[in-house]
Parts: sequence; structure tokens; C-alpha cells
Amino acid sequence: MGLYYTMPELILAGGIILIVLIGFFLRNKTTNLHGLLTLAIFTASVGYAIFAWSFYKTPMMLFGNMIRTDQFSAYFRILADVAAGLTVLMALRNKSLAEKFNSEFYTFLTGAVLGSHLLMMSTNLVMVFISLELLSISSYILAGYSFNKKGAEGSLKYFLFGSAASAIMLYGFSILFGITGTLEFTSENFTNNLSVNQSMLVVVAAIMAFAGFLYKIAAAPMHVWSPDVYEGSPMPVIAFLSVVPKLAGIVVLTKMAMAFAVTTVPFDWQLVLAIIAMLSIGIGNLSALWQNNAKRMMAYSSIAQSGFLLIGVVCLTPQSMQAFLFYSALYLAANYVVFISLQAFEKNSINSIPSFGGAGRSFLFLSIVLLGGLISLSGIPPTGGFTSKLFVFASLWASYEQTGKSILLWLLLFGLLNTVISLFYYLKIPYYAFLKTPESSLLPENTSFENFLAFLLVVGVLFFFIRPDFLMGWLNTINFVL
Amino acid sequence: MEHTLILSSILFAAGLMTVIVKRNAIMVLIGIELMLNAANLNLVFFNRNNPALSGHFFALFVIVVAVCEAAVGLAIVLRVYKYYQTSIPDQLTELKD
Amino acid sequence: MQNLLSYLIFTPFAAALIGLLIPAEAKKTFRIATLIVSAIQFIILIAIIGNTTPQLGSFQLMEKYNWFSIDLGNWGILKAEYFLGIDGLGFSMIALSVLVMLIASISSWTIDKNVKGYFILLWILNGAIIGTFCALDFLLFYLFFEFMLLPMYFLIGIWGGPRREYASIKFLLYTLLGSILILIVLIALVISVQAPESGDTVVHTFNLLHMSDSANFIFGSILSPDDAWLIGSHTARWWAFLLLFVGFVIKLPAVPLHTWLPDAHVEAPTPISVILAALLLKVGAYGLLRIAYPIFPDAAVELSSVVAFIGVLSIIYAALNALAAKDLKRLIAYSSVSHMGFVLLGLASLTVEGVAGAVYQMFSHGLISAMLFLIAGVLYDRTHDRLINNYSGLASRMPMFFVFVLIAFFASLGLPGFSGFIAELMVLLGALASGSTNELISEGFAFAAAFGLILGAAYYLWTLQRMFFGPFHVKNEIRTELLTDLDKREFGMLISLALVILIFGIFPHVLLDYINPFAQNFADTITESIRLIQNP
Amino acid sequence: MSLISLALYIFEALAGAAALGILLVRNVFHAALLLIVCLISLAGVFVIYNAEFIAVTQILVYAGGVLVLIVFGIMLSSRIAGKPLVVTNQYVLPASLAGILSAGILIKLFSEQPFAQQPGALPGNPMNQTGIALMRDYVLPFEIAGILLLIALIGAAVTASSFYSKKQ
Repeated sequence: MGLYYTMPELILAGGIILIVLIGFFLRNKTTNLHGLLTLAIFTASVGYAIFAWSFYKTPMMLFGNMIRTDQFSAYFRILADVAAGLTVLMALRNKSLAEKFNSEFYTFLTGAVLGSHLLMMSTNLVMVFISLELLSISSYILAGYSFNKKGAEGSLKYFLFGSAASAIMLYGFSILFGITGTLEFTSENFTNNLSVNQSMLVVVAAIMAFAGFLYKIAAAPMHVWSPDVYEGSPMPVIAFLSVVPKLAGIVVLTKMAMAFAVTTVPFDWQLVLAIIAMLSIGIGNLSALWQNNAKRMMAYSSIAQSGFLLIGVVCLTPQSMQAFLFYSALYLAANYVVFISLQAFEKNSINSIPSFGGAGRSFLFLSIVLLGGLISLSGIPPTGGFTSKLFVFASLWASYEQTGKSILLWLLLFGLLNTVISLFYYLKIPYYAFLKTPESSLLPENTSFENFLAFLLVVGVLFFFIRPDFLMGWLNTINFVL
Repeated sequence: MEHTLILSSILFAAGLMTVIVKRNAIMVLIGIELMLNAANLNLVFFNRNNPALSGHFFALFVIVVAVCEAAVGLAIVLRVYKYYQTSIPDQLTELKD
Repeated sequence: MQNLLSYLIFTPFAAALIGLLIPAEAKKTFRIATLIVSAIQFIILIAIIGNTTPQLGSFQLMEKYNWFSIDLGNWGILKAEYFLGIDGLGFSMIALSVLVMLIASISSWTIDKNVKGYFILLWILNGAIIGTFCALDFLLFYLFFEFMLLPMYFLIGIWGGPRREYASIKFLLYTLLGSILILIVLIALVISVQAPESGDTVVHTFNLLHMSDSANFIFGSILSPDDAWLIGSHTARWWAFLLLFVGFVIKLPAVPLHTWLPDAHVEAPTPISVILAALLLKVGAYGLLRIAYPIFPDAAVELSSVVAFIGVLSIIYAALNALAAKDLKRLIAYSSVSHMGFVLLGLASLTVEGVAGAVYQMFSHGLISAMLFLIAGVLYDRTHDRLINNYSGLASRMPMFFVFVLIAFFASLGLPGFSGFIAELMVLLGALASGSTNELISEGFAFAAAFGLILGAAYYLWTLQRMFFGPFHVKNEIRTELLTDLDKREFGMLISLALVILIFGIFPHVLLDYINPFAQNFADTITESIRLIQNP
Repeated sequence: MSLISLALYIFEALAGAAALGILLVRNVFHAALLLIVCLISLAGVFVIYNAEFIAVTQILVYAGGVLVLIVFGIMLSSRIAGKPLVVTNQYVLPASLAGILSAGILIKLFSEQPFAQQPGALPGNPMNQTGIALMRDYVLPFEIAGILLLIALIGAAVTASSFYSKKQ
């Protein structure tokens, strides 16, 4: 029975084994077969999730209350699969990835996606921990996939920070288990026991538990690893890391925060999360201003974007959750536009921001598409990024009006101010590309596939500006049982 | 029975300090193992009277995860060592702002 | 004939799309295409004149389509519309836009670098400007408003003068700051306003007409007039007006937020300077007239002295700066700031004459500044030097050019017979009348503004004296043989502008027929809504 | 004091002492040996708390697996044999502050917290129960753990194999 509901996960798990086996038989052969197979796996997973959308209407507890399927998590599972599919498309066009351990790359990618799927559905601390680790360990390996000095260094830093964070998180879980006597954190048993046994220990344990998620979404102050990892990793991996673990982390953070919100624990969660969101937005944007490497700049940008994604959790109203769902999809699309174009530029050895000088002339189409993605990330019209920021801010304001908490107003003003600051660095690459003259002329490599893919996504981003109701109307039907 | 919790606090704090203090990736890994064990001790201790044994199972999975982390982590350390001839994170300076 | 405004907006957008397909080498095709676009817009404008009655007290040619409507659960429905319409204000602005765009298109023929990109950006800018003047939905307005930003940034940044990067970034930052302030108010408004048709579920709307009606504010919401939220010692409405005011005044621009304008003008290529001065500045004033004042009349009245003070300050401070300017284009840029000060003054008086004068000033300054920048461009095209002190006695060398300089300068300093005179006279009358009728601003402001007019005469006459009179002489490696008189294209542009300026100076009622009903309506509505807010 | 609680005290003291020892020693190899002591003492504690299965896993997996790995790591990443791998300390003051603070806060809060009194007792034959529940209630994490192990093994192989490759 449960297998019908978790068919996407079964497909992914079966896919992992299939890729390993095929990789075993096709050792030492450079082929696109692994990538195409992985793409087929993700497509099947998305296809099933959409086909079975109505199944998820009523939440189902499965596997001895380990996971719960509902439309909220199903939506994010679809997003994760889409992101992973785009990553595969990017990887297929990345020569260095095809040279070494090609089939293994797709194994780890599928593993990470499986981990994120399970993490989004978990309702049990055991499941949270083990799926988070599946996601993390796969990511550590993926981060080192450029097989050079920088990659190794980034991978080590990622691993050390990540394991320390998950150990701290685990310690928090163990205390929560001690206080409540249960591991099912969405159950009434858990929340009632927290309300009965409230003390500072609950607060300390919860902060420890949240640390792991904050690390996964690269929110300040747990963000220090991300620029190094981004700089050292191959482009498809960065694109993946900046979307999937982030969304998975925030989804499970939402569920945890929801569990704590119904208790009477004497602690202002909104305040803490709002401060973390502000810190992430501020630190991310201010540091991004000084970057000269496109990858590092995007790392700081994604730290700032986590702050905006967190706003949905800060409010925890149905409206803010819808804004969060909308924001996630647009963030995914715009982010992939940027990374796909950056990969195409990287192929032509354009890496540092000054080396984009004059790229607008040799790669006009790609530069315009990149501009579209960057504008959407910064959130000005006419892109879906604007609409999504508008929804997020509107929900923030509505919840300020409801609660009268001044921290929400500060968060709103801070976020708006940072929208302006972010334009400084988001427009840095277009500034060099269009307004500067080229440093050196080189023979452009063919980027038509990237052009096409990024163009499709940009069209999507523009479309959701003009008709946000297409997506929002669908999100409205989602049943929010958290 | 409080002394078990005191031990777990000490293990956790010692692990945390090792992670911060020691300038070697392997020592950091050892510190992380200490923290994981502190959590395991908690889980087993809190499960004294629980017939569902959920704490025990959690501890079991933690051990499995620790093995995976250690295997991957050490492989990464070895690779870093190959490029840098060191396993001291602070001496890796290729990636900087 | 129902969708005339949409045709007007989307003609240039369609041209931009088609332009993408034309190869970049076909420079001539682009030059002709831009004329075709302007010609089509002109025909549509004539059709608009034919399909509207001059007494535009209310909106005409309205188009309303559902854009999106999103059910957000218990918070209500968020609804945005594709909602266009023009009244006297909108009509005069789109008429001005079509005229100026035609001139700018012809002037753009001199552009030789990356022609394809230039014209595509120009068309996007064209559509966005007209869209801004037609939109009656705040979100749609904001969309067009932001849409102007990036094309302008690139147009200055790529085709500009030597310090173009600095100027374009400065322009971008100032404008962005303004649009963020507007965005804050936009969000607050959409939360506070409900459409009158909403029943059990609240329909949050971006409709500007609904926002202008104080009855549509949800009771207890942040911007509601009946239950005032206090932030500091002022109501939230006061702050919202202030934010909108600052946001639009950056675009206007007024002292002290004007510093981006001289830089942008000096660096921008001639046609872009023309558009910037003639149209983009008007968007700021238009925003005040269409959004800030009708939605927050109470706060506007409270702050009218401040508005008037900033207006007069701009008039005098910018005139003094113009006196000190060494660069001809910088002088014209400061004179723009000075003349836009009159718009603020007229608006602050809230009398029918003042408001009508402000709108007339927007229209007439659009034409005059376009002519002034064309003149500066004529000189720059020949010698690549605009320093006033480097020329003298040009009148004898370029007689035809001199005639147009005389016309433009006299029109700008407000000589009777030119459109600027009518506008400034009405503003001054309005400002004086305000002291005796609604007592919003004192007569002192009117006298100070009149003093600014004298300063204006001073810098124009002094410039004429320095550059055009006396024996012919140029400094600094300027080759005299380059100083040829106007060619046919330049003559055509200047003569048509001069004629239009004269026509609107001699027969002001042609346009005032459109503007007066608007101004009457505007002043009445504001008085009425203040009364409603004070005694509900 | 019964024999069992005496054994518990001894195991706990050993584990704590070994943990503090890891903090103090400067030779990585010694630290690894101390970790073995700590882990085995903890296994003893687990036995006393009726978690025999965990204790066995602890000894087999940690002592047999993790530690062998760590020792391998030390041997492969130390410079030419003969010199012990000695590490220096950094941020001693902030770290001690963090350590003492976290231990202090945790101990204080633990002592004040009334932990939920869980009804009932452990089942008579925990090992048997463990096996059944593992295949029934915990079948999903069990399967995921299998995939995790597979991925970690391949990952370790992929990551470390470049160690021997001639390229780069």
C-alpha cells in the first residue's frame, strides 16, 4: 500500500542500483548513457508524482509513522527532481565530468535526490537524521568532483563543517527524545510532552537541532563553508547544491518549527528565525559585493536567497507558505538559468567577473539570457522573481499586521533594502559583459544547447511574471498539513 | 542516574573543543566521533524504560552513519593530503575571498 | 477602436521583437523601421484624438482585462488587472511622448555603433514610457516604470560619452532607490485596499482608481484613513506619501535628489538626453499627480508647504548652478531641474490654475528641453566639445543654427508667445491664488519662483552673449571648418519642434481644453476626499 | 553499591577520562588509541543499560571499522614514516570557553529537567525484539541505511582512488 505513495522513491532507489550495475559493465567507456538513464529516472519520478498528485491530497502516514506523504512535500519532491534533471543536462555538457567516474557521478546525484525526497517527507527524527546524512554524504562526494586541488579543499571543508553540524544536531535530537520519549516529532505525544516539560533545555536542544538544517541551507551563521565549496566544485554540482539541499532543509525546518509553534515553549521562534533570515540576507549580499569570481559571488547570492526563503518559515501562515512555494519554484528556475549560462561561459574560459568584459558582444544571446536570470534573482520586473518577492513581502506584511511584532517590519524593510543592494552585484556581470571591451579575443565554443535550455527557463521566469496565477492557482489547492 | 548525563555532556563538550582546537582534519574527525557518541549515550540512557526501543534503534543508525561519514571523510582527507602534503585545514589556502 | 492605447504601447514592443530577427548589419533597415514605428504611433495618436472628447474630466478609452487573480486563502484574493485609460493628464503625456519619440528617432540616425541593440532598447523604452502614462493599475504602472530602467541604463552606459559608466551606474542607483520606496508603498497599499465589489472574501486590488477612493480602505489596515496607525509622531499615511514623494521626486528630479541628472545628461547621447529630459522626468511628475496626490490627499495637504519649498528651492538652486555651468549640456540639464520645480510649485498650490499650469509645464518643458538638447547635440556632433567658453561669435558662422538657439532659449526663459510662458504664468497665478483661496502655501513662494525666472533669463542671455555674439573665435583645437550650419535632417527636427512650441504658446486652449477639466476634477476630488476623511 | 553500578561508574570514568585525554594529547595516533578506550568503555555502559545489541555493534563497527580507518588515515597522511603526527592547538581560549560553557550549561539544565517518566520496562529479550522491529517498524531507515552504505563505499573508493592516479 505504502509503495504506491512512495513510487518516486522506489524509482530512485532502483535507479541507483541500475546505474551502479550499468556503470560496472561499461567501465572505462565515455558515454552519455548514464546521464540519459538518470534523466529518464528523474523524469519517471516527476511523471509519477504528477500522475499521482490526487493521491497526496489526504496526508498518509507510512512505514510505521516514519514518513508522511502530502501535497506539500510532493510539490518539493517534484522541484527536487526537476532541479536534478537540469543538473544532469548540465553535466552531460560538462566535459570534465564525463572523463572521470561518470556513472558514479550519477549514482551520487540520484542518492542525494533520494535523500532530499525522504528528508522532505520525514516525520520521525531517525528518518530526518538518516536521510539528511544520505543527502549530505552524497553532496560531500559530489563537491569534490572536479578532482583538483580546489575541489579537494572545498570538499574537505564541506565535510568537516557538515559532520560537525550534524553531530550537534543529533545531540539536540537525543535531548528532545529524552524530554518527550518519542521520535515522531509531528505527533501529539511529542508536542504535549514539550509543553508539559518546558524549560531552557528544550530551547537549547531545539537550537542544536536547527543548527543542522541551517547548515544545509547555508544560512548565516552556518554559511562559511559555502563560498569555498562553490568555488571548488564543478558547475552542475553547485547548481544542484544551491537548490535541492536548501529546499529540503527548509521544508523539514518548516515542519519542525510548526511542531514547536504549537507548543507553549517560552521562546520566540519568530524572532530567532527572523534574525537568522536578516543575517543571511545581509551577510550574503554585503559579501557578494566584493567578489571577483562568478562562482563565489553566486555562493553569497544563494546565502542571501536562503534568507528570503526563510521568511516563509518566519511567518508560518498559509499565505506565507504559498509565497514560499512560489518563491522556491522561481528561485530554482532563475538559479539554473544563471548556472547554465555560467557553465557555457566557463567553457570559453570566462570565470572571473572582469573576464566577462565584452562577452555581450561575442555571446549576445547567452548574455541576455543570463541577464534575465540575474534580474529575476534580484527581484525586479518583468520577471517572476519580482512577483515571488512581492508575494513574500506581502505575506510578511500581512503577518506583521496580524501579530504587530516589530521584528517582522524590520525584516521587511531590511529585505527591501537588500533587494537594492543585491542589484549592485547581480548587475556586475552584465555590466562587464555589455559595457566593457573584451580583454582578449578567443574562438567561441558552441553553446547552442545551453542557449536553448537557459532560454526555455527564462521564458518560464517571464511567463510567471505575466501569469503568476497559473502556478499560484495550483498552489492554492495544496492542503497545508504540516 | 544523573552521572550518565554528566558524562554525555562532558563527551559532547570535549568533542566540540577538539573540533575547534585541533589543527588536523583527522583530529577533527575524532572530535566528531566523540560528539556522535555523546548523543548515542543519551539515546540509550533515555531509552531505559521504553519498550518501543526507539532510542536503541536511533543509536544503531547513528553508528551506521558514523561509519559512512568516517569512510568518506578519510578518503577526502587522503585526497587533500595528496595535493597539499598536509591535512591541516588552515594550511589550505587555495580558496580565499 | 477600443484597444487604441494597447496598440500604442505594443507597437514599439512588437518592433523590438521583430528587430531581433533583422541582422545587425542592416543599419539602414533599423533607421527606417524606427521611423515607421513612430509613424504608426502618430496615426494611432490621431485616432485617439478622434475617439476622445476634449472634456476629459473622466477616463476614456479604458481597457480592462483580468491579469491575474490569486486566491490566498483567508487573507483574500489578490487581483491585478491590465487596466489602461487616459484623462487630460494622460492624453497630454502620450501626445508628448509620441512627438518626442519621433524627434528622438530621427536624431538617432547619427548612432553608428551597434545599431541593432540601440534601436531595440529604444523601442522597449518607448513602449514602457507610454505604458507608464496609460496604466491605471499600480502593478502595471510599476512594471512599466521599472521597464524603463534597464534600457536607459544600457543606452547611457553603452552609447554614452567618456564617463558613461559612472553616469549610468549613478542613474541606476538613484532610480532604484526611488523604485524601492515606491514598492514599499505598493505593498502597503495592496494590503490596505479592497475592491468595492468584494463580498465575503476581501479582494485586494492594485486598481489605482479604487486606491484613490478613501472608502475602499479596509478598516484598521495600516493605511486606512479612519484608524490611523502612528509611526513616530505621524500617521502611516503621512509616511507613505513621503515615501512616494521621495520616490517620484528622485525621477523628477528636485533638489537635493537631482545630482544624477547632470551627469546622466552630459554623458548620454543626444537622442537619449532628449528622451531623458522630455519624457523620463515627466514620469516622476506624473506619478505624483496620478498616484501620490489622489491616494493620500490628506498627507499631501499637510505637506504642501514642503512640496512648494522643494519646488522653489529647485527653481533657484538649479538656476544658480546653471549660471555657474561651463558645459552647455550641463547648463541645459540644470535648467531642466529648475523648470521642473515649477511643476512641484503648481502641484503644491492645489488650485485649478496651479495644477493645470503644472501639467502644461510638463508638456511644454518636454518640447523645449528636447529642442535644447538637440541644439547641444548639433554642436557636439560637429566638434565634440561643449564648453561654453571655447566658442564665441557662432552667430556669424552658423546663422540658421543661431536662429533656432534664439527660439529655444527664449522659449525656455519664458518669453510670451512660447508655450513655457503660459505654463509658468499659470503656475505663478495658481501659487498666488492659493494664498487667498485654500491657504496652503504663502505668496512668498510665488515671488521666489518669479525671481528664479529672472535668473533663468540671466543665464540664457549670458550664454548667448558668450557663445554667439562678438567676433567669431574658437579655442582648443576645434577645427573651424567643422562648424558648418544645420543640415536638412537637423533643420527638419528643429523647425518642427519650434513650430509646435509656438503653436502651443499662441493657441494654448488647444491643449488646455484637455488639461483644464482634468485640473478641475483633480482639485475637486482632492478637496472632496479631504472633507470625507475629516468628517466621515 | 551493587557490583553493576560500580562497573557503570568505572566505565563512565574511563570514557570521560579518555575523552579529556583526546583533548590533551598532541599525537594523533595516541588520540586514536584513546578513542578506542572511550568507545569500548561506552560499549560497557550500553551493556549495563540493557542495550547489548548496540554494545556489540559499537565494538564491532567502531573499534573494528572506524578506528581501523582512522589509523589508516593517520598512517597514509603523516609524512615519511618514523615521525609521529603531532598537532598544535589553535584558538585555545575561545575553544575552552565554548567547551566549559557548553558542558556547564548542559549539566545544569540536565540536572533541572524532569525527564518524561516512560512507562513500562524493556522487553525481556531485547535482542529478539530488536531483530523483529528492525524488519517491521524500522524497515525504511534500514533500507536507506543500506543505500547510504553503498553510496559511501563507492564514494570513498572514487574519492580515494584519485590518490593513486598519476594525473594531476
